[in-house]
Amino acid sequence: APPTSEVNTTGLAVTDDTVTVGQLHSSTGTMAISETGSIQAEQLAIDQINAMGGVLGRQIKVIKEDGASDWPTFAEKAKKLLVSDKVGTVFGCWTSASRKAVLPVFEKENGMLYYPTFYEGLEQSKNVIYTGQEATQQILAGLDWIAKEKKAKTYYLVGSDYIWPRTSMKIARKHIENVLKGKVVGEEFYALGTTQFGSLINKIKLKKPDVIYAAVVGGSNVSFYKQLKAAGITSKKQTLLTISVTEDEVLGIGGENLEGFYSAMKYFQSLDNENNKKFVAAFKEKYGEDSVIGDVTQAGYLGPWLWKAAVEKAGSFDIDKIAAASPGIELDIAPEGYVKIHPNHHLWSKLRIGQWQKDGQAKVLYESELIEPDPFPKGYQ
Amino acid sequence: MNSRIFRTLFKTKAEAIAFLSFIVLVLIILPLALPVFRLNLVGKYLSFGFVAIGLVLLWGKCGVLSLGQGVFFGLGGYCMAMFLKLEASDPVSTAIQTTPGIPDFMDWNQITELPAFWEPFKSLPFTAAAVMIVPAIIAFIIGWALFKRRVGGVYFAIITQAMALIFSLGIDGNQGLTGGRNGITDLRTLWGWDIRTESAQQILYFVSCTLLFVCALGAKYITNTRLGRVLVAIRDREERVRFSGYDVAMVRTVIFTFAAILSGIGGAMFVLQVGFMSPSIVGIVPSIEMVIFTAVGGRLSVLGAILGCLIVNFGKTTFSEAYPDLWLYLMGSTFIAVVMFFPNGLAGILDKIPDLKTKIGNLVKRSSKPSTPPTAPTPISDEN
Amino acid sequence: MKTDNEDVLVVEDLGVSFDGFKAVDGFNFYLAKNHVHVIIGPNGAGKTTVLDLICGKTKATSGSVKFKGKELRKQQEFKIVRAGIGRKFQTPSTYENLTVFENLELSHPAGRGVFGCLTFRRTPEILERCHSVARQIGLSDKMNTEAGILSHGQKQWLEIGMLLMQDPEIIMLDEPVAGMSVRERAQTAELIRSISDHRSVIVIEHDMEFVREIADRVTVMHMGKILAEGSMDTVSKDPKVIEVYIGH
Amino acid sequence: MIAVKNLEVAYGQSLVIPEMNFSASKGEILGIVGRNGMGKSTLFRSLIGMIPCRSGEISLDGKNITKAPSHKRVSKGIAFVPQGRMIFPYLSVYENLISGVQGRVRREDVEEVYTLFPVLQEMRNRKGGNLSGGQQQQLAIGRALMTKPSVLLLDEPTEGIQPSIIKDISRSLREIRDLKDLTIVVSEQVLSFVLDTCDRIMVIDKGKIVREDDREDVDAEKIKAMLAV
Amino acid sequence: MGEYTTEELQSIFIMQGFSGLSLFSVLLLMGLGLALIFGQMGVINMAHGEFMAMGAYTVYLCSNLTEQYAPTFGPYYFIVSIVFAFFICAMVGALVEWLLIRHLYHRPLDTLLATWGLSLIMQQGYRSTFGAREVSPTLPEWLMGSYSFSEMLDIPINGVFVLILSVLVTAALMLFMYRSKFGLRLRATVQNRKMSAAVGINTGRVDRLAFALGCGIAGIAGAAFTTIGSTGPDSGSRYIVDAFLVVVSGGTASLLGCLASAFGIAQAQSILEFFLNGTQGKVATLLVIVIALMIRPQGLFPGKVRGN
Ligand SMILES: Nc1ncnc2c1ncn2[C@@H]1O[C@H](COP(=O)(O)OP(=O)(O)OP(=O)(O)O)[C@@H](O)[C@H]1O
Ligand SMILES: Nc1ncnc2c1ncn2[C@@H]1O[C@H](COP(=O)(O)OP(=O)(O)OP(=O)(O)O)[C@@H](O)[C@H]1O
Ligand SMILES: NC(N)=O
Ligand SMILES: [Mg+2]
Ligand SMILES: [Mg+2]
Repeated sequence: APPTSEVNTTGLAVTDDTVTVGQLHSSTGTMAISETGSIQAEQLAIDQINAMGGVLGRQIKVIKEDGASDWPTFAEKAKKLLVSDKVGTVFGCWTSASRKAVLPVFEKENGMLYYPTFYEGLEQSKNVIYTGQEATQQILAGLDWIAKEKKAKTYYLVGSDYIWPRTSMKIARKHIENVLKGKVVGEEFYALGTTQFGSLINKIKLKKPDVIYAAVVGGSNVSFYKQLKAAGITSKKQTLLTISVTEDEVLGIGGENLEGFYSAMKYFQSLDNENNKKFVAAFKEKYGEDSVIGDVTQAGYLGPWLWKAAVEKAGSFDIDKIAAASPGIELDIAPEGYVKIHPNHHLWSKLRIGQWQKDGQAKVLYESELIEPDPFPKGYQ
Repeated sequence: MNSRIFRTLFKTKAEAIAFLSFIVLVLIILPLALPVFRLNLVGKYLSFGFVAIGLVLLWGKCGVLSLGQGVFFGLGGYCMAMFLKLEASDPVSTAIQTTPGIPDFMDWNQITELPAFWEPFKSLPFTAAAVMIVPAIIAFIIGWALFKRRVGGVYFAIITQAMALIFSLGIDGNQGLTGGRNGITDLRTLWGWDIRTESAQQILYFVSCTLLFVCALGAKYITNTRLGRVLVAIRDREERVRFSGYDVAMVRTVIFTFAAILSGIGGAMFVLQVGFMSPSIVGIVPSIEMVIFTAVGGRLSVLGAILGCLIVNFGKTTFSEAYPDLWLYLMGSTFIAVVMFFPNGLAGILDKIPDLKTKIGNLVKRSSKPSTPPTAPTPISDEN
Repeated sequence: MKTDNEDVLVVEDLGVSFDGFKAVDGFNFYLAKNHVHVIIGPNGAGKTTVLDLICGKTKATSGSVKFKGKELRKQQEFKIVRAGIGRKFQTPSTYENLTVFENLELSHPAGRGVFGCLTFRRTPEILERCHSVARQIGLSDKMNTEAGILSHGQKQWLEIGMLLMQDPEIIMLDEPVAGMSVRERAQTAELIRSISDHRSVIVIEHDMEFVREIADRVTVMHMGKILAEGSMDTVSKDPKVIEVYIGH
Repeated sequence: MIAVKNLEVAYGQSLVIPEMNFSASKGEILGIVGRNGMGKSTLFRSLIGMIPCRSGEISLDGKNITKAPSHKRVSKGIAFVPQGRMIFPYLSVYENLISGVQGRVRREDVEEVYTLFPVLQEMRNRKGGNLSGGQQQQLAIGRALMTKPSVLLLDEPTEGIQPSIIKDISRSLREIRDLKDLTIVVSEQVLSFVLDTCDRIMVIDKGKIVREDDREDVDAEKIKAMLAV
Repeated sequence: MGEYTTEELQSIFIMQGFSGLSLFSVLLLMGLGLALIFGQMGVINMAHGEFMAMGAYTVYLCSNLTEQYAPTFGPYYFIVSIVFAFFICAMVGALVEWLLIRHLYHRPLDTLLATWGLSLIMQQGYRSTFGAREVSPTLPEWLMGSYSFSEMLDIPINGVFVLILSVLVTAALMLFMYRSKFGLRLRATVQNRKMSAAVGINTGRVDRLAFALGCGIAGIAGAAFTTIGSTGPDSGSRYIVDAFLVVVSGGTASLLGCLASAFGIAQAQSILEFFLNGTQGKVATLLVIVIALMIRPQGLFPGKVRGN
């Protein structure tokens, strides 16, 4: 292994045989539901890397911090990881709000964050690698598919009330109206944590949209789908495309309540390729046969591998060098198939449409070409 | 110090010593002992102390439990954040936006012009005033409306809780104007002075703590004047106070307003030290947490309540660092233990010391008959 | 027996009903200056309710309450108090967590506004007042005792003391000697006589001996209305009063 | 019958009853008089178990009940009318009456109380808290009688009651005693009531019994003098 | 609304009415346990939501056990598990009362702090036991469907189920509170604990039973809500604010108030949500409640008596 003085010129927590990294997710609070998958996947990747000999001959040590679903806590813990633990990189965050809270810290202290969630875009930072998809990568191809396959003309947009659903819906509306020449017949946002959707469902019934386009997140998801089903809105009668349901959410909703609806994601657990089979097997071995893997979980898994690749390409743990080395890095072992880091620090990725089955898995019906990430899409703002 | 004022502030010598030691701890020992990053955290914890002081007066002394103090903390914080955000959003650094010169989140929400209510927050003096006046006005209106109608007890608590919910939903629902759930982030400078640097954080720490002590002394002063006694009287027997000729609604409203002003200042200090503002610090849960801090520290004691903020948050940080999976058990048990064993919060431990002393004394003397009850100190008089 | 002089409090046609039940009905009452006016009557006659109506605790449904010519009926309680009417409740009502001294001091009328409270000073005069009132009510040695742990009778006294501190023009006492022992009764009677030198007092009592000792004038209430009125001697011989109230 | 031996009661540090011994036998009405703050109510509260006694023994019909909780004492036959009435303000008059009854409520028992205090029947559906002071006092006595006690403790039962009813109460207490062979312990300020009602009178001062007379030998003037010091 | 046919409007009218009704039943069920524990006993139970979650997890466990050991019983296990939920939550409630709450009756405000601590512990307990993720009990098919009257008009069966359940529980609780000896003793106990003991009430037992009952009802609510909501460590905390609002707006003194306020809030919310959008609807509902409380400070059904 190269000497520490060479690979670490900025005083990070790197010794001759270890490198310390941080992991910053919510393991308590409302977001723990979603972030648990990322925590597990990142840990799995790190274990695998360590088993392969580590990074630049150094074993990875993890300091795990709990953001507790509270943005100021995220900022506090981020600062702690960077300032007092001097970690080499951080894998973390789920919600955009938590990312917005830590971003200034990462920029100020010059740290590196691997962020795994699909998000609204409108951001690009030297200090963040976005391993999930930005909005256009998730929305446009999906809408194209549904318009073509289902001959959909009218859409009803529903989301939780915060920036990601709102931005996503904004982009979706522009695409529907300007490109697909369809019509948005309703757009509604409900506060996070809402459990009652009776009135919304009635409104949808009244408008009879061809497609319900949904971005409801968190615990509200469960209520939303259970109540849809109870109101007789099932896939037999109604097309529904969501950008916020992964295998993780299905665990709570119950496959039978979602059967036949579509999700637009870049990854599904059921993807049929060698990388994914290995990944799923390893994941289940570590976390049990019952565990499931969603889109964000997979994106979380990419983080440590992408970081390893960047460190090795740069030959150094220094943040600036990793940041510079990252664009162009490709990953052949990615469960989603193949990924590559774009100069704007987002990943090239495919968009897939999955149809949910009773057993909680999705059947992949469509797969796009690799889509270039475009966090500041012209014409959609 | 003028001895009369001194005696109004501190009833006993022990109290004065405790207060002084706390000042020494916060202003001298901690800054020397802690790295700036940790000191900054302490500063953040102590910004909740402003709220706690208000709660001591409002809840501990006057018996009015507000579960909506986060609203005022938030109002102060948002006022400050708006100023800082405008300063961070100069046309140069926001050049890539569709509309340069407005805060980034407005741009994301297709707002093309700075909303009118943001305009005045370009001025620091206005902002500084607004930090106190905005919470004050809102508290006064709500307080007057409620207290006038004799809404009290749990009704007041739940109405203020609903208020906290309304406020945080309002922020969420008006993302273009408020930054929504993300809050107002990436605050950088105050009149060109970079508040993110270590030296700035140190200075802000001292400013914030000094302000806190000033407010604490102010609160102590109030509790030891007649107003303080009226508060306790209202808590015990509201009706009687009314029939002693006091305007109970007014007294409560004023205290509620005062507590709101303190919370507003706390919010502003929080923003300056943490560097962003978000609805997650102003909703129901944080409002309850602020009550919890106060209760743990001791809702009857100004110093205790501040200490409560410090200790609970410090515990939260260290427990969660050391036992990421168990820390909630520890926090939960701590709260329960405090309730069970220290009815007056941690400050109650201090009260118990004389008790213990006499107990030990009795043991030593082996006297079977109990001593006469300890005589209370004679009331401070102004005769001399 | 004092001679009649001007009326400080004029209550006319006062009435209130609770869910249809007329607790006080067409009640007229004239309180003369510096008089001790006792209201007696069977349990539930409406005596306490009359005091509630005068001091604004209960809002009257009809009638008027005039204090020195000023209408009080729609006033807020604390304004009625500030106008000069003080009241003691039937069950003793003191500030349990404050000491006897603080209870008294709080009742002093100086600085009752919020800012008055902040700038309030314990001047030597005020202290002297507290101590002299404490002597009057026999609690001098309990000045630093919390009111909550006083005995029943001591609380009664304390509440009277708080009224004295207020220095009102009209004092209304609801069963002041209930629960008081023989000596305290005598002292209270004495106290009431002496304070009525320069103020008017309304007393509600069931202790006939006590009433006889203090009353300048007695009003007997029954079922919300006046049954009889006059001196104690006339009233106590009234067969209606004996029938419904005193007993045979 | 109820007996107290070497009873010592204190509130925290302040010892209110330093030592007390007495007993009241079956069918006896024992009056306790004493000035304000001398510990009468404290004695009653410790007899019913509202406050623990520091040492000594309380026994009922020879059985030691010193450590028994209040409700056990009630089921063993003690009933208590506290000073200040303490009726349940949000319960109706009827509900107040039957609140302590174990098992089925018997009509006759209720009727009996109603005959004693007719006003309660009139107001049986009104909330206790809305009654006048004297009505509440009657309710409190009625409530105690409903549990069919063998020992009845009354702490200043005539407080706030109109003269005619006081006379009635005095009469009824003696009647009930005769009828049911009840032990009654009553504290009072109104000396005439005590003299009319009680068989034996104790004077208590600073928590100690300083004088004890059977009614026949009571010297009213002496007692008055003691109370007036 | 010219763009819709009369039939459509009619259907929507009915369905909107029903959705108000089912929201009413949800709010009512949510509030009942709290109405007992908070409204009657004065204990500010911040762990109410966690007891609801306990009920939900009970259903989940029952569902798993049924699938494993008695798959044929599948369609009916749900009813049985609601009963289980009641008893399990009641037992835990009794334990909590014995360990914690009974020491705090004389300082009710402190129950806020203690139960807050308790709720943290319970939430983390669920997380350690069942994982941080939501789980989903398999719900019987008959419960998750809808009666379809016409193309437009579907009435959700789970809504009907919750409605019936909440009516039953309310009726039972009302009978219990106002017609039984125990209810009387409870009401006496909460008004004056010492005096209640002195009239012969075993207040300790009454308190324990009442607290257990309140927790049990929370358990029933939680179990029933698995049909419309999520089951996760913090699922319960989503209900707590609404539950308190319902109890307080009704006036803490009476169950009838709880009923009325649940109805009022539900109707306000479902109407406002229909005409405004989601967040605005919620804000408007809250404002309506706050203003209503300002006008009637003691809630819809004040139980006030004259004080001294
Ligand atoms: N808020 C109320 N609701 C219903 N009834 C009430 C209310 N307030 C008073 N009453 C009734 O009005 C009547 C008069 O009560 P009040 O307290 O004035 O009597 P009082 O003359 O003071 O009797 P006492 O001598 O026993 O104190 C009583 O019958 C009482 O029950
Ligand atoms: N809760 C308490 N804590 C401490 N001291 C108390 C408490 N209650 C009463 N005391 C004190 O105990 C003494 C006896 O009180 P108690 O109430 O027994 O007197 P009492 O004889 O019933 O008087 P009264 O005739 O006025 O009712 C009083 O000096 C009183 O101050
Ligand atoms: N980035 C999201 N989905 O919050
Ligand atoms: Mg009265
Ligand atoms: Mg007494």
